[in-house]
Amino acid sequence: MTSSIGRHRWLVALFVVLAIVGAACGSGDDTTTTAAGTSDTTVAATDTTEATTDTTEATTDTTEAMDSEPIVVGASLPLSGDKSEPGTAAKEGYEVWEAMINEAGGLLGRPVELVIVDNASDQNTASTDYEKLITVDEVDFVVGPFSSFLVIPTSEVAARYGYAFIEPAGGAPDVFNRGLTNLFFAQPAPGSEQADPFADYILSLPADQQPATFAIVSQDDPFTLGVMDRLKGFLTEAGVELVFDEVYAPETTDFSSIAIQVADLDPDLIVGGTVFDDSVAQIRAYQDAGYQPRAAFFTTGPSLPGPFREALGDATEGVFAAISWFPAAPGFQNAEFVAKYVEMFGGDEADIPEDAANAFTVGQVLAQGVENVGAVDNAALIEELHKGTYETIVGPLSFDEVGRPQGTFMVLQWQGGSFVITDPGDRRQADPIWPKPAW
Amino acid sequence: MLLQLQNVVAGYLKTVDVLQGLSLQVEEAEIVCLIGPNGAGKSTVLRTISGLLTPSKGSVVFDGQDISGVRPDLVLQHGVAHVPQGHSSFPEMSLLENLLMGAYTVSDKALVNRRLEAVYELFPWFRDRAKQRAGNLSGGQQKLLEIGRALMLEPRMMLLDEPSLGLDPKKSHTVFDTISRLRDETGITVLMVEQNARSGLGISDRGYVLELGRERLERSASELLDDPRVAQLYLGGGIDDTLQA
Amino acid sequence: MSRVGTFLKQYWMFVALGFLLVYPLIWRAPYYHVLGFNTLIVATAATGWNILGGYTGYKSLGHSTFFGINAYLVAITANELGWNPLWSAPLLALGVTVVALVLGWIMARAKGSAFVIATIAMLLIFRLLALNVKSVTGGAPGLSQPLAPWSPEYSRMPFYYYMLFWLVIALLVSAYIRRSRFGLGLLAIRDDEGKANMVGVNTTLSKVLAFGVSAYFIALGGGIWSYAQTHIAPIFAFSILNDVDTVLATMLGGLGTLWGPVLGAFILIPGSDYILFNFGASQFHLAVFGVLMVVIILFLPRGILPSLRDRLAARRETSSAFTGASTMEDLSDSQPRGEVPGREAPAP
Amino acid sequence: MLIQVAVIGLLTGGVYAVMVSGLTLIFGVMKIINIAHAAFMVLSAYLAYWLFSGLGIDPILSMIGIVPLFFFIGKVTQRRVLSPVGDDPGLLVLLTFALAITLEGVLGSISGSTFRTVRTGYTSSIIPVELSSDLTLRLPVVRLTGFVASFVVLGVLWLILNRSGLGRAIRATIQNAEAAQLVGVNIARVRSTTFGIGLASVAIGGALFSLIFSFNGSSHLDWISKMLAIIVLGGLGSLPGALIAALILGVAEAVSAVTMTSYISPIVFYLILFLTLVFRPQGLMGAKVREG
Repeated sequence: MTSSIGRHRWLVALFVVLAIVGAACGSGDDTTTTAAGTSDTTVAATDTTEATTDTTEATTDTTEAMDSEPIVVGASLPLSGDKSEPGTAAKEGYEVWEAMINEAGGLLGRPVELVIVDNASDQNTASTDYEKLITVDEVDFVVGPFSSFLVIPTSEVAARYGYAFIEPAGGAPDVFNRGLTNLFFAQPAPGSEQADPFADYILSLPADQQPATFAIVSQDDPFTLGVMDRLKGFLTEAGVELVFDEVYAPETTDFSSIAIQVADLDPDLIVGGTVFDDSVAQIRAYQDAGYQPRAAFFTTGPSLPGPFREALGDATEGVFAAISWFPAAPGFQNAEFVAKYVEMFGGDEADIPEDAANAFTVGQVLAQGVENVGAVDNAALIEELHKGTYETIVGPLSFDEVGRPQGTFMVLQWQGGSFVITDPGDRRQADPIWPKPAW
Repeated sequence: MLLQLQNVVAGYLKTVDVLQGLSLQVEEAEIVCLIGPNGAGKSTVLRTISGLLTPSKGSVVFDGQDISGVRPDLVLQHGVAHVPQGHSSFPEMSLLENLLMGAYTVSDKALVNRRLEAVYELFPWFRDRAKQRAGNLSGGQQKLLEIGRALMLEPRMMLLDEPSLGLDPKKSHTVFDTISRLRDETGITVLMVEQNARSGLGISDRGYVLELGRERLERSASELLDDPRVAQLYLGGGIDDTLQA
Repeated sequence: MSRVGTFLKQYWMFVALGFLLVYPLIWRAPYYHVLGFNTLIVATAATGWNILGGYTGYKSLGHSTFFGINAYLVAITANELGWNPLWSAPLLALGVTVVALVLGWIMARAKGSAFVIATIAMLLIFRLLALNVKSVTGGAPGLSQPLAPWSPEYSRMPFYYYMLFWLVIALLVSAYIRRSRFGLGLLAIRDDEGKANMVGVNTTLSKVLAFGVSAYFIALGGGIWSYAQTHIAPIFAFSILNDVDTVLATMLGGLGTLWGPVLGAFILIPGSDYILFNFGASQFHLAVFGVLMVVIILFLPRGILPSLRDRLAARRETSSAFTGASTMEDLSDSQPRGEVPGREAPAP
Repeated sequence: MLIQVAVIGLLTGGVYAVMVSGLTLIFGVMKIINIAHAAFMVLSAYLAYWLFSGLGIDPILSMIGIVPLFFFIGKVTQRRVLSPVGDDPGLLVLLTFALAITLEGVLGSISGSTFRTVRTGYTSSIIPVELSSDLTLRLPVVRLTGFVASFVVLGVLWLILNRSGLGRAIRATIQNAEAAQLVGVNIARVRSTTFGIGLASVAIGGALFSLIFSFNGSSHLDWISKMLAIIVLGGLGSLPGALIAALILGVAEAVSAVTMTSYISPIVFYLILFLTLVFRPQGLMGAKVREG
C-alpha cells in the first residue's frame, strides 16, 4: 500500500510538472498559430502559407485593417547582463518605431506588434529565443539582437528558417564573412570602418600639425579590435608611429597602470577601443596620470552624451568619436523619431542613445522593405533588401551581397559641453578643435 | 540531589538518537565518572546537560530547576561549566585573555578580578605565563587552563569530557590530581567522562557504565574497579577500549 | 489502489522514458526540441555532478571548466580535422576526463570552502586561457563551426535523442556507482572523511575518480552543445552560470539521490526559460530567479525527492494503516543517514 | 615610472582592504563565503551615487547614514536567511549567490544598466609629491582618500576586535566556536552582529568604490573573484592577512600590468590563488583555514 501510494504520488508529481510546462508552452503555441491564420498545429507553419493568408488580409481597407491581426515582429535583446546598457537602448528604439508606425496606419495596413524578450546577454539563450520566436510564436519577422557576439549565432538560426535578419549592432568582420545572405546591418557602414573618417581627418591635417606618434588601448572585443586594426593600418602607413598597443580584458576596471605607461611615452594621439564605461575609466586614469594628448578618439562612450558628461564633466572637451547618428542629423523621419523618443522616455533629446536610433533604423528598413514586397514574405523581403535603397534616420542605406551597408560614419567632437559633427565635410556642424584642450 | 537526568532521548540527527532514555543523578560535591565503549553516548550526555544539544524527550533537572533545552550561555548562569573534549582553549589569545573569557558573562570587574586571584591561587604558574599565547602551551597545561577558565564563573558543577585525552601518563596524573584537589578545596561537583577508566574511577566516588545510549550499571567507584566484567571490558586502557568498540 | 496505479508503480521509469521518447513528436516546433535538448544537457551534467557533489559531498562550482574544454576540442577538431562531433564529443570527453583526473588529484588536498573557491579559480584560469591563446581558440570572438548536415526542420531532433541516450547512460553509471563498493566509499567520505580513511577507503583515489567521472558527463554535454550552437566564445563556454544551473538542478531535485538531478533539471530549465521569456523585459527576472533560489534553499534544503520522502515517512509513522517495507528508499535511492551533509554532526 | 605605478597600486590596495575586511571577518566567524559581498558593495555604491546626484551629499558624508543601515540589513539577513540553513558550506555559498543575483536584479530594474560613478569637485585633483628633482609622484585625491579611509576603518575594526567584549567574543568564536559557547558567548548574536559589521564595512568600501570606479548592477561578478583571491591569499578569516594581501595584490596588479600583458597577470594571479588553496590553504599569514 505504502509503496504504491509513494510511487504513484511521485509519478503524479512528475506528470503534473510536465503537464504544466507543456500547457504553458503549448497554449502560446495555439494562440499564435490561430493568429497567423493556419490551423496546422503539428507542423511549423512555413512562410508561404502565412504569406498567402496575409496577402488576402492586406487587400482589405485600412480602417478595418487596423483592427485586423497584427504583424508580429520578434527580437531577443540583452536587457540584463553585460550588454544590458545598449540592449535597453535598442529596445527603446524598437518601441519608438512600433508606436510611430502604428500611428501612421501600420504596416501593409495591419498593426505592428513587437515581441521583445531578454536573453541576459547569453548566446545560448539568444539562439533559443529566436528558435522560439520563429517556430513556436511564429512571428512574422525577426529583427536582430545587440552586439556581434549575439548576432553571430542568432543570425544562423534565422537563416535556417529563411527569415530576413536586419540587425542594429553587430558589425564585426565575423558577422559578414560567414556568407549569410539573410543578414543586413542597419548602420551606415560595417563596424570596423567606424574610425575611417577620423583617420581621413587626421591624415588631412597639414604636415606640421599631424601627430607623429599614437597609442592604442583597446578592449578585447571583436568590434573594437576590428576598428583598431583598420585605424592602425591607415595611420602607420601614413608614417604615424604606433608607440603603445595594449589589449585589455573586458572585465578591466582600473586603468591607472596603463595610463602611467601611456603618460610616460606621451604620444600625440590616444585611441581607445572602448564600449562605454571603459572610456570613462580610461580618461579618468589619463587625468590622474597627467597625460595630455593633442587628440583623443574613443570608439563608444563619447557618443552616449548623458552618462559620458555626467561621469567626466569638462574633461569631455575636445574628445573625438565616431557616430552613425545624432539628434540633429538630417535623416529621414529623424525629427519625428527624436520627438517621439522624448515623448515616450523623457529626458533631453541630447541624451537619446545612438543604439536606440540604430534599432529604429532597423524598423525603417524593415517597414520599407515589406511595403515594397507588399506581403509578409521573408524570402521576397531578403531579395528586395539586396536591391533597394532605404531612407533612414542615418541616411540612405543599401546593402551588398552579405549585408554590409554602403555608407560612412560621422566624426563627432565634444565642444562646449555637448558634441558636434566635424566630419565628413558635408555634414560638418563646427570646425574641429586641434589640438584638444587639457582634460 | 544536584543534577538529575530522567529518560533523556537526544541525538544529532532527527532519525538517529544517541541517548535512548538515559537516567542518572549526581549528588552535591560528588565526583561521578561515566565509562563505556565508543559510541555509548558519554560525551552526548555532557553536551545535553550543557545545552549544546536539546533532548527530544526526558528532562534534565539541575538544583530543582528544569534546564533541558536551555541555551548554553543560560545553563552556564545556573552554575554548570562544561570543559569539552580535546583542545578548547582559544589558541590565538593569551592565557590571561582565556581566563577572562571564562568570566565573559560577568560584567562586574571587581568580581572578575577577585575570581582571577582565586584561580591564580589554585594554579600559581598561570600568573607567570599570563601573557603567553594559549596555543603555545603544552597539552596538559592547556587542559589545566581550560579547567581554570571554567572556574572563573565559580560554577557549582563542572562537566569534564575526557580530561586526559592525548596526555602522557605523568601529565594526566597531574590533571586528575588537580580535579581531586579542586573538589576537596572548593566543594565543586564533577561529572566526568573518561576513556582511561582506571584513573577516572580512581578519583571518583561513583561511576556509571554506559552502553548504547543507556546506563547499564551504577556502582560506587571502588565496586566498579573490582567488578571483573568492567575490568575485562574497560580497564585495559585507552587502546583496548578502541578495540572493543 | 487502482490497476493503473499498480502499473505505474512498477513501470514508472519506462513510462517516463516513453514520454521523453515521444515528446519531440508531440511538440513538433523545433523550439521544444531545443528546450528539451538544453534540459537534457543539464540533466546529464547534474547527474554527473551529483556523483562528486552529492555522493562524495564535494560541491564544485567550477566543473563547467570541462564543459568548456570539450566544447573547444570538438569545435577545433571539427574545423581542422573534419571530425564529426557526434562521435568525437564522447571520445574527446574521455581526454578531458584525463585532464580532470590530474586536476582532481591536485585538488584532492583541498576541503570544504577551500575546495569550492579552488574550483571557481580553476574555471577562471581556463576561461582566461581560452581568451588569451588566440591562435587556438580564436580569443574573445570565439570559433564558428559547420552546421549540422540535416534539414533545419528537424535540426534539433537528432541532438535531443542523442542527448537522451547519454542521459540514460549517465543514470546507469550513477546507479551502478551508487550500488558499488566504490560508491559506498564515496558516501563514507561525505559522512566523515577521516573515519572513511580509517576503515580502509582510499579516500584520495575515490575522490579523484569521482571528480573524473562527474567531469566526463559535463564535458560530453559541452562537446554536443558546441556542435548544436555552431558558435562558441569563452565567456559562454566557461561560465559559472552553467555551474549554477547544474548545482541548482541537483539541489532542487535532491542532492545525493539518483533521480533528483534529473527531476531538478526538468523543473529548472523549462522554468527559467519560462521566467526569462515572460518576465524578461527587465532585469526583474534576475530578482525573481534569486528569490526563488533563496526560497528553495530555505524551505526545501534537501531537494524535492528527499522532502517528499520525509513527508511520506512521517505519515507512515503516524498512521497505523500503513504497513509494508520502506519503499521510499528505492524510490529516491538514497539512505536516510547523512543526506544533509554537514548536519550529521556538529562542527568538531 | 614603476614607482609611480607601484604607489598608485598601493593606494588601490588600501581600498581593496576595506572591501574585503568584512568578507574575511564573516568567513572567520561563520565559515560562510559571502558571494553577495560584492553585490552589497555595489548596492552601497548606488546609494552613495543616488545621494550624491539627488541631494549633493558627498559619499564620504553619506556613509554616516549608509553604514548603520547596512549593519542592520546584515544582522537581519544573517538571522532570517542564513542561520536557518545550517552550516553546509555548499548550500551557504549557493544561498549567498542567490542573494547576489537578487540584488543585481533589483538594482538593474531600478536604475537600468548605465555605468555610474560619482564625480565630485575633487575627482580629478592631484597632489604632487616631489621626491627628487626628476621624480614627482602624482597622488590622485580620491585614491588617497580611499587609502586613508581604509586605515581608519581597519583601525576601528581592530579596536572593536581587540579592545571590546564583543571583539573578544568574536575572536573566541573564530578560534573555537564550541568553547566560546561554553563560556557563555551567545553565538547566534555574535554571528548576526559579525555579519552586520561585515556589511557595514563593505558599505564604506562601496562609498569609496563609487568615487574611484564606475559600476552598474552587474559589476559585482567581476569584483567578487578578486575579493576572494585577496582573502584567500591573506588566509581566510585573518584581518591582518587580508590587509597585507590587499596591499601586495594592489601593487602586484599595477606593476604586472606594466611589465606583462594585461591578460597574463590575471592568469598568474588566479593560478596563485588556486595553488594557495590547494597547497597552503592557511594563506600567507599562516592563520589556519577552517574547513566548514
